[in-house]
Amino acid sequence: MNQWNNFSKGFFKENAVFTLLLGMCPTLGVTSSAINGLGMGLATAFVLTMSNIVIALIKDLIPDKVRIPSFIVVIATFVTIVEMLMQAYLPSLFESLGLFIPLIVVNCIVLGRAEAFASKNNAISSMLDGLGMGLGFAMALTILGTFREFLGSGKIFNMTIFPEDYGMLVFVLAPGAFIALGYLIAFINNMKKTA
Amino acid sequence: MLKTFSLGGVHPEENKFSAGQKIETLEIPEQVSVLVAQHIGGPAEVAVDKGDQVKVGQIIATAAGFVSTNIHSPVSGTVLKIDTIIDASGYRKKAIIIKTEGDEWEANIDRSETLVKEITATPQEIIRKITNAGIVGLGGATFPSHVKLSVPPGKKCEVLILNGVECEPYLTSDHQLMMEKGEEILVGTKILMKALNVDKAIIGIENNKKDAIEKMSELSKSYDGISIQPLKVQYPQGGEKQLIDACIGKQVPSGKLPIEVGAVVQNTGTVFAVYEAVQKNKPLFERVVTVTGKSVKKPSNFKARIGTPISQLIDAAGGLPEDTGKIIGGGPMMGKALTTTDIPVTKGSSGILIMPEEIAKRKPSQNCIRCAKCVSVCPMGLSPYLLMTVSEKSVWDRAEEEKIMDCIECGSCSFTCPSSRPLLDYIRLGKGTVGQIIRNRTNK
Amino acid sequence: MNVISITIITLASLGVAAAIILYFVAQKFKVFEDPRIDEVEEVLPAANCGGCGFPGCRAFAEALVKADDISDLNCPVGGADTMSKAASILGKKVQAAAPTVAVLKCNGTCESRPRLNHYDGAESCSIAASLYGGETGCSYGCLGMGECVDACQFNAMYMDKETGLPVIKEENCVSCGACVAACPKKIIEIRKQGPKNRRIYVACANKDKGGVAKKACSSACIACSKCMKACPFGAIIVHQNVAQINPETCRYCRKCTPECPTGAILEANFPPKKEKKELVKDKAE
Amino acid sequence: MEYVLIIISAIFVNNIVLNQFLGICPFLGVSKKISTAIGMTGAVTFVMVIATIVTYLIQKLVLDPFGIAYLQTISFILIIAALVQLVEIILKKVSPPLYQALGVFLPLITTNCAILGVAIMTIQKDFNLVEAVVFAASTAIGFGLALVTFAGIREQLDLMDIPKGMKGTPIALVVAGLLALAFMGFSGIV
Amino acid sequence: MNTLTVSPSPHVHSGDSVKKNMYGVIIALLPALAASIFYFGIGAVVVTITSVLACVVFEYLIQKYLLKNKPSIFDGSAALTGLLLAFNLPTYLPIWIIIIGSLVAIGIGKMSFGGLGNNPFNPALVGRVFLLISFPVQMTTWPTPIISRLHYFGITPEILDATTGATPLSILKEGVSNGVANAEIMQQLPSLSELFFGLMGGSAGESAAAALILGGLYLLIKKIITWHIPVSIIGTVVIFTTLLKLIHPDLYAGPAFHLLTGGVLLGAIFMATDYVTSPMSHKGMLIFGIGIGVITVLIRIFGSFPEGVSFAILIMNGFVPLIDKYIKPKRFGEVIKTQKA
Repeated sequence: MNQWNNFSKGFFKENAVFTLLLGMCPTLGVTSSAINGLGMGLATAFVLTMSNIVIALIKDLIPDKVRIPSFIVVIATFVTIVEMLMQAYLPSLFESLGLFIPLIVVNCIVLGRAEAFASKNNAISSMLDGLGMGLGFAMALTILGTFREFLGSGKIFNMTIFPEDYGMLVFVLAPGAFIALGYLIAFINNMKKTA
Repeated sequence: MLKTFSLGGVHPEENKFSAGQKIETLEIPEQVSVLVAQHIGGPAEVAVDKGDQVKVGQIIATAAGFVSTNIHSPVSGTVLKIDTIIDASGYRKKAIIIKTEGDEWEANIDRSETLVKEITATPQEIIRKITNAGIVGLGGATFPSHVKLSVPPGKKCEVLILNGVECEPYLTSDHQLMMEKGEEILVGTKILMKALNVDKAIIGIENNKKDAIEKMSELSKSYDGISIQPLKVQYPQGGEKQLIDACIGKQVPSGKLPIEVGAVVQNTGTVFAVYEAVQKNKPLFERVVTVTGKSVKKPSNFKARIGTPISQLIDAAGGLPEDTGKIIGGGPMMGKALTTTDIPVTKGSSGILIMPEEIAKRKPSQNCIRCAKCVSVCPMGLSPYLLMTVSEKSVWDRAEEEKIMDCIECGSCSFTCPSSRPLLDYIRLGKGTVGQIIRNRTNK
Repeated sequence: MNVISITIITLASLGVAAAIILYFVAQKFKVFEDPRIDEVEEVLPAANCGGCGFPGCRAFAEALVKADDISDLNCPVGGADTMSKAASILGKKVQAAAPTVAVLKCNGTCESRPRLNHYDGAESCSIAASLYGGETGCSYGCLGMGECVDACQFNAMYMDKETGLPVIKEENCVSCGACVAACPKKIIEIRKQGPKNRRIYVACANKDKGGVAKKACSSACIACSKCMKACPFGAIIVHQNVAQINPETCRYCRKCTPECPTGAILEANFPPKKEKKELVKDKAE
Repeated sequence: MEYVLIIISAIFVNNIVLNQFLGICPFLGVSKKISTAIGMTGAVTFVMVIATIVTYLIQKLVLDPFGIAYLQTISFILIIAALVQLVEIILKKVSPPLYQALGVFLPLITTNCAILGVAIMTIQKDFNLVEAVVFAASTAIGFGLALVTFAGIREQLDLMDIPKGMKGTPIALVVAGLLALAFMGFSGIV
Repeated sequence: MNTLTVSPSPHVHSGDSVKKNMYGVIIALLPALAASIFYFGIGAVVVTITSVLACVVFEYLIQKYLLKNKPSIFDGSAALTGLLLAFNLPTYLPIWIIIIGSLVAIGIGKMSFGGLGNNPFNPALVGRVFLLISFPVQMTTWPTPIISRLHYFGITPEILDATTGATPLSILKEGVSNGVANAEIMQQLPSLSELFFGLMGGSAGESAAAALILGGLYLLIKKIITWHIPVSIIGTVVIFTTLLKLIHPDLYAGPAFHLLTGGVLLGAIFMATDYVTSPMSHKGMLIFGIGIGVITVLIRIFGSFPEGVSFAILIMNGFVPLIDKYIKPKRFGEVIKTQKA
């Protein structure tokens, strides 16, 4: 039960984007389409899970003073792995996510979970936590991506819902990202209040 | 050329219904309630006991400290009791209640109407007489006059400015006084000039009192050093700092007194009281009060004894109109709304304004639309919209930073606000709180 | 092999260089901050209500750490529990402060205080109070615009529309004193909660003479001193025309309550009166 | 002229926050007061310029010659982390009020993607060292411009009654969106 | 006697109200509306009515069902937003786009912040720029004046070519970027007097300079606005473009051309002077106006958008809180201090 909780809290109760407001840069930057959001979310989830496991395993070996730099090195390693993998197998996605892939390393959630959870819990819990948080993040990005893609170009996962002429281009661009996320959070806040 | 002050200002409807009404002497009331706190500063100490017999002009309460004044009996009779009554502030305050018997004056008071031009008293004597006579600023601020006349060491008074502006709508008491007692006012001015050791005096009069400007200009020809300055009609020109700016073009720095720019300002009514005190030995126990309003039958200017209940003045002006919604002690811009008609006339009562119900009520307050009209009318160059918001949200350090203490509470901002926001209400609250914070800080 | 070693060497030398620089700079720019402040702050309720008299929980934590004797300092929100935790961190002892609660010293409902005029200024008690005494003849009583309710962070107050007075929800009140500070008439008092949450207090603050007060409000204390005479413990005094019950000496005998001709003495959380009379009878028998 | 283009592009056209979505965390976090926003801008500018210089040198002198460009992410982030800690220690001593005001966000500069982003972008765009410095500085100024303007608006909104559901982050995001909308007017200038 | 009312001073009020100001601006816009209907006919009517109605209805719905406030649609501010939005749209715009624009203007631009007085950005411009970026094609399809009077909904497709044209500014921009000589471009452009009376393609309300100036004078006389913002914007645009013309007479159009086209007058008189989103002090207003002028010309000359007033105003709207914080009105007594210092 407790382990389930470790996993599930990332989806709603402690959702990184909607509740904790972490990882805003990729959230806004890559969600111009649902597929980009999903890809970025999964990449982050992978890094989050792996680094959580490793950090939970080595936490006792690291002196307290240098733990943050060490965590960062661990995270950066996995980010580099993701970067290489993606470049090799998903070049088009890699192209569209661009700079944001290496920037996973500075995503506040990853380091935040390492610091707040993995450095205090065992590997299994940490893995579940990382997986939950990561998938929650991926979910949030996909929702936002779907929303923006739908409003911006009338498509969802590249499937046309209504003719592109009717799409509001602004949602694909920067201002639309901010505005869409703003209203999404407002909506979720209100849901929480009534729930 | 008409002069005026340099920043802001508004022009409310003048509504001077009682203009040109001769000053009528009001019947002596059967009973008077004389408050012991009729001035800014410490309340006077009661000097009579229940049952004492008093004469007109006799001191019944003595000044408690430098910033305080004597209070004289306005009638002759018996002290009934010393009790608390509701005053203009809406709170109960200590008052001496005297039952009138006859009209017997102190022997040394000269009751004749003859003009005494020659000034025999020395400056010290003049100030002593003014102190003893309990004279305060009669424009409404009621600041003890002798304090204002005591120029602090190191400062030099260069010009005496007389406030004949009466910028408040409705009120006409100063106007009428100038028309009827012009000569006395000029002698009073000379007395003050002697006391202050200045050779220049300016009487500022707004252009809506053309007859007074003409009359005073004519009369002043025979008085050296006194000139009349006609001013454009603009509220709050009667504010001390605004009047100085308008008359001599100098601005008193923030937080400083007028003497900083070498000016002393006195109200024309006060100057008349000074004349009477110095030349006639008559202390301040009566004053001119305007009773006016849109539905008042007979808007008038009365000479009334201090302590007369205002109900008597209202009756003399034709009674309280049916549609009365609000009774204001003073003018519509800065006056205080009164809770009953039992409130007595005090030294600061310049007028009683009776407002019909439909204009007495405020319109509901709406959102600020940032139209900046309050900013452009503020005579002190403040940002009233911001001061109100920070006061409402209790951001006191910001309020102080925005110079809330400079506000003169003229009400131009609330007057002009299209959203009918209670700007001044909150600013006044903020000013009080910030003032307290500053005092606490300096005391520490 | 070569690539791996270069990788390792590069990263290691980078790390070592950074570590060395950091170490020296850290030595040079050392700032001492008592770590206990953070620990104490952790146990405080983080309401930042100012009930302790400090501008926030962090400031209170600092004060606790600095103080030699923390018996004067109290967090009303957290109560004894929090204070003992804080004390244990600091290795100091704490005296249990008696639990307190806010009470309203005015019972001038719309019914008992006829309205004499109509206030038309900004909706704020402080503004009305600085203008004048209030809409009724009593210039000491509640103005009814709920500034205290707005000040309460703990949802422990609401305005009763019927009476026009604020009501304190005891179960929520943490006696932080925000309402006391907010009330311009100073008619809210932080009072001892009393045994079993029972209290007897005078619900009036009118300092006018009896006649004036009575005219203004039918439930005003008229300073008749009957309660003072009825009190067997000398817990009641009449000061400035208002009776006051000293919570320290009051023994909750309830003899004063029926004596009051205007009903200005209120009892809170006592069992209904009848029961009590029976009890008295029982004893007599 | 080239430098002017870099500067205008970095400040207005491709504003790091409003257009590139980098540095959003501090943008939303430290923008409640103008004074802290200015302080944060200072810290970011300082770190960004230094970090860009150091990472540039590392890239050109170490990573490229040895052919280990894939270590870019790891080594850059290491350097940035060390630099931030350096700034933190110094600031704590030299200007405690500023340190207090910036509080938790100083360590967050480490995870401020703008810093790492700019370092990587400099390499990607193939700037020379001077261009890199100009680019970093003007990007930081662009960050500061957006941050301070945004803080000004938020400070004003603080005094207003925002609807309950919109209070806090949602309204901040909407304001950011509208600001980004306005800044789109600059597009095409360079 | 009635119960006396007690309130703090002042006890009188000027009688000014939000309503008066809002309707004052609407009245001032009427000449321009008339001109627009004269030139663009049915299209102008449809766009204006749709936009005003949609704004008022959205404001009412949001206030009533989302914010649960007392609806205050009769203060005229929503209608004004609608009118200003309509003035900034081409008269060929499909109704559904106008409705989206109104929703954005009222919903995002205004009500998200709590309604009138709280919005940092001009709602009508938020709506306009949002549409401009979302629907670049539809938003830059301009009807030709007079010829297109009777056409809306594409009723007469065979002469559609004759009914759509470009704005003078876009002709200029196009020409310059294609390297056409200035003199040649100038021949394609309407004459200055045609520009003054609005005989050109463009948004519904921005064309007729004469009508806009008339409205501006009305606002000034009624003291609804002060001269600071319009004069500083117009002045800056004139000075800036004159300088450019002097430096490169072949490349740049003159000040009169820039002033009369692309909504400079509409922006300067009606949009930038919006109470809520402009600075509070006169000094601040001047800075605000100069900023708008400079950014407008910059965008026109160097940017990818041919006009730029809307963007310039929105950008400066963003700076208003900073201007208000640091540029204070002149305080009483300050003069002496500086003299002494």
